[in-house]
Amino acid sequence: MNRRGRMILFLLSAAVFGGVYLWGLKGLPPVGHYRGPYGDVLNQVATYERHVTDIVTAVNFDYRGFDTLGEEFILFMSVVGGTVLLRRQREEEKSEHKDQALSDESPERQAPEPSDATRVLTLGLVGPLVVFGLYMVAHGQLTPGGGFQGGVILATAPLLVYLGGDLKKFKQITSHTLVEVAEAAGAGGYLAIGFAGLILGGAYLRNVAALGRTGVINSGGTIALINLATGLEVAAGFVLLLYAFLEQTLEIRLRGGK
Amino acid sequence: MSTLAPLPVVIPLSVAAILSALNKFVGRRLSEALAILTTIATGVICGELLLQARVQPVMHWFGGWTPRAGVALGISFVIDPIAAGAAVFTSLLVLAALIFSLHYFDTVGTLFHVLMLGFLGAMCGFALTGDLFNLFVFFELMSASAFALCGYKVEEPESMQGALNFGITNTVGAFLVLSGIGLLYGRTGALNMAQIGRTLGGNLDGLVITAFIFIMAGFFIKAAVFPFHFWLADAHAVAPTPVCVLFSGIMVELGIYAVLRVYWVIFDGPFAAHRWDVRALLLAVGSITAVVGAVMCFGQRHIKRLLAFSTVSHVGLLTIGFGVLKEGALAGVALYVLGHGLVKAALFLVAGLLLHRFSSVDELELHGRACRMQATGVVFFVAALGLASMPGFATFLGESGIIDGAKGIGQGWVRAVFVIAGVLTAGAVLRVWGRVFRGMGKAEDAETAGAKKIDEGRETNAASHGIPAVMFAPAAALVLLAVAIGLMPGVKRAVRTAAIVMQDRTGYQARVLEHAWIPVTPAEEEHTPIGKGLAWSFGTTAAALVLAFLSLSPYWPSKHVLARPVAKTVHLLRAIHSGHVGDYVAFLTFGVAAFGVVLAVLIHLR
Amino acid sequence: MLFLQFTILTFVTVTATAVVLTRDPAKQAIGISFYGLVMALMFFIFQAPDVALSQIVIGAVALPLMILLALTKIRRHEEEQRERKEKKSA
Amino acid sequence: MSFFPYAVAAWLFIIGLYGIVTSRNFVHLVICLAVLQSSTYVLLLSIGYRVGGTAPVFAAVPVGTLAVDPVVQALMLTDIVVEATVVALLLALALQLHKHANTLDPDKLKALEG
Repeated sequence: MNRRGRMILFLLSAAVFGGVYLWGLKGLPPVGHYRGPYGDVLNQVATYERHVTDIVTAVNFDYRGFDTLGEEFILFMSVVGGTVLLRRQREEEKSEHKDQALSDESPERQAPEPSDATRVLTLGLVGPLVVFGLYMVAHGQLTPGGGFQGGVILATAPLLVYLGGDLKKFKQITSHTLVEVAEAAGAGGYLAIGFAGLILGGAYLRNVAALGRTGVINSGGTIALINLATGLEVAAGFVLLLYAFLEQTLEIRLRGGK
Repeated sequence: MSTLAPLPVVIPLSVAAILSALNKFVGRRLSEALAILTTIATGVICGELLLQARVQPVMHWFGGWTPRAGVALGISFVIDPIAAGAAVFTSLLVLAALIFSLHYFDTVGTLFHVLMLGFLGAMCGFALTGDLFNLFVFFELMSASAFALCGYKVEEPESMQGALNFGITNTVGAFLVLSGIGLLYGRTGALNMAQIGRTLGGNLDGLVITAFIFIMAGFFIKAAVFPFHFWLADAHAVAPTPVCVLFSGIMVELGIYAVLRVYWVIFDGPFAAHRWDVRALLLAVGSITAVVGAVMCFGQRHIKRLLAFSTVSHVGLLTIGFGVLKEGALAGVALYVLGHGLVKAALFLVAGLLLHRFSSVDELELHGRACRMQATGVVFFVAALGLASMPGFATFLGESGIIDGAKGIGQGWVRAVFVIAGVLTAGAVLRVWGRVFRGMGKAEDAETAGAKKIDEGRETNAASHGIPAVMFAPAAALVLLAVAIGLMPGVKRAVRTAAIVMQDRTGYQARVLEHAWIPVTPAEEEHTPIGKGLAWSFGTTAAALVLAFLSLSPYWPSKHVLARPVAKTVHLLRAIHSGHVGDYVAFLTFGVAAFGVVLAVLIHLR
Repeated sequence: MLFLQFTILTFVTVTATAVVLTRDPAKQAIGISFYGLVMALMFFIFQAPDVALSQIVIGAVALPLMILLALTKIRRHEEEQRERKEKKSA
Repeated sequence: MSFFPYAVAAWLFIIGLYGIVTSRNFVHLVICLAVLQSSTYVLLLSIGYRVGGTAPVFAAVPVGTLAVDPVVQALMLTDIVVEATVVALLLALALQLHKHANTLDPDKLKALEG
């Protein structure tokens, strides 16, 4: 189809599509007057049953923990997929080898040197960022945030190192194999906690650990553990994902401004 | 509560995680062995679940959150025989694909197996779950693995484009499904399918219709039903052959399965008074899909693309079977999925063999080059007969189940669609057989004749003379299995009972929400006269053979005056399969809009 | 509160439309980052702090970053192609 | 205000589709897909919202306080991960496409016609 035909077909269809969608939306209760039972029940019982204060975390890691397991594996498979898709082909590797001849110190090989101020600023940010990320992972069952949000924050820390211009450090921190193992350990840890529930409690992902006192950091039983596993998986996963993209640009960068 | 139930999902995922951690330390052979063993284990567990499910649907509540006063707090697996059967079949095809790929890519790495295992776990979860949002999660997990597998050959731009078209359309489909889930959640406050179905009861209004259309359209995108099918040919043409086996053999069919499940558990109540409207829509859409797919199939010379369009056509037939909305036809759909999946997988594997041997899957280029691969030729030929639903194949049982069901509601005309689809798709495959394995027809200059060809990159080592047994054996075994199921006594009756269970909405709700079970009355032995159906099916097969030979003979009237209008229509049809993702999404929007208008008008008229 | 909700939703609509209508992907990457922030703000206003935090880290940081990295690579590749062509013609 | 958020959700879906259909660059297209996805966020968010409800976190307020629905928020968290991963995969595909086809314009790719 040419551009015009496509446009006409789309605009006509989209008008009808919008009508159908609005027709459906009209059947919903007015915004702000949700009446379903599911969320209400959980708001009432989750704190007593699971000794957590953040109900969303309880839903994510306990009541609907299996969804989150699937979600973690969506991320996991995408990281594997991204690695596969962005893998280097032979000819690329060949040209890479040629460039290896250029020494590390060769000016061409370096990223444009950031000013000292930027360097100090970005590298200085890494510390607080890591602390903040860890805090968020650890307090998932108490306050908003959790393994997922904290994990992504942790994943951006090595990136800051890169932005600070410390290419070598960056490569050291993102030791590929180690991060890969960490990611798999996170995902595997989630599965293992599930298995513990199956073996000890007869249901996969059953919360079999001691629930602890509401409001403290180790409350929630397996919720806290899953939180940590998720944090590990997400942090490592996003490092790998970002690294796969970064490598694509680095590879050119290493070859210098030809 | 069965402790086996979660295993078909978590075992493949566990091994995937382990393999990925040991990526750098595990050799190719070890990773292959692990993947194959895992797949076998998954299949065995699913088989055990199938046996248990024949007594009553097997339940598993994750986290131990059983429902309270009819409110489901957690996520459940509800495994009835059809669900378990789908999981067994998935494992079987994954196994065939893995064995085939033992000798395949030279760049095959551990990560390929990680993706395959993730795909396996996702498909099993998709089949077994009883929770609507969980269904979406597995839909996405399936997609994430499938996109990467589809684009595995990164050095070919076509591969990337095909995978992008696949990824974009299917992602839009996922969001359609999610929007539909949102609508249902806003109405019922539930995500458990049984609970949604019970809460909705028999009330039909704009919200329910829209939710149905969105969810159905989203899954129809995965199932490649017209006008959502465009991505399929692109993805199949470029994906590695073992992956094609899974796409065509089971992933697409799972799209139909999801619509079936959702319809019978959730929407049959509201639409009970309007079944005829749903039927009208589905039968029309199915027929169009079947015919469009068949015509496009016959016009291809890229063998994998040809087989892909044949899948589209057969999905149309499955949609018709679903649209009959009767248990007999539903059983027919299940059997047809088995039969079709097996022969289609075998055909793709043979295409992979050709690619392995000759580095091409272009029909004209391969003219007469495979004459010495006699055993392979036989497998290809027999599989093609299965595609025409020749009696003796599982496809025949499926076809007769669907057509008998259609006759039961006075829609015997669907037979014509089956004949057209059978003759054209099987005819096209037999034509390929004649040209490639028998050297029939005149050798055309591959470069100038016909449409532009797609360059197919090698998937294997260059030095590949002869055919490794591990590549040939799965294809032969799959075809034999298709015949074995077709000839197995009592299989039709058992599947029919399974279909009755799947359609039993109140029984399903009681099982899930009250942990009760009302046994269904098993299907009775059928005494329908089968003679006429036999004659039709043999006729279809014969016609396919005649068509194939005719198209290879010098008398094929491709340039004749009378052929011109046909050629014009075909040309138009080809033109809309443009490979342009913008077109695909425009058609997708059109499809959803059209579904909405048709259903709304029909329901209002009554 | 009501006014705030209305405003943020209008803002979301406008930003989304602007992001779609921006044809230059590089500008769009900035746009989508801003859009991510607006969405996060909306989540906060609608009492979804968990989601808001996720949206900030993903929608406003990780996603735009991936897009920018991809675009950098694409631009470099384009330049390379052009130079190669020039070399040939020279 | 009782319907406006729903209408916004519908608009985001359609504008996202519009962007995809008219796109001339796969990266642009992927971003439009992300916008389309935000439609589902708005839909879920407005379904679970409650007038006067607090966030479903009972750290500072006692259990029993009127709170918004926690389930849709859990669903949205999953949705956000899906967004990130899908975008990452599609971008990776687009990148490789550009490497070998030297274009990202769907109009200029003709290999998969017919």
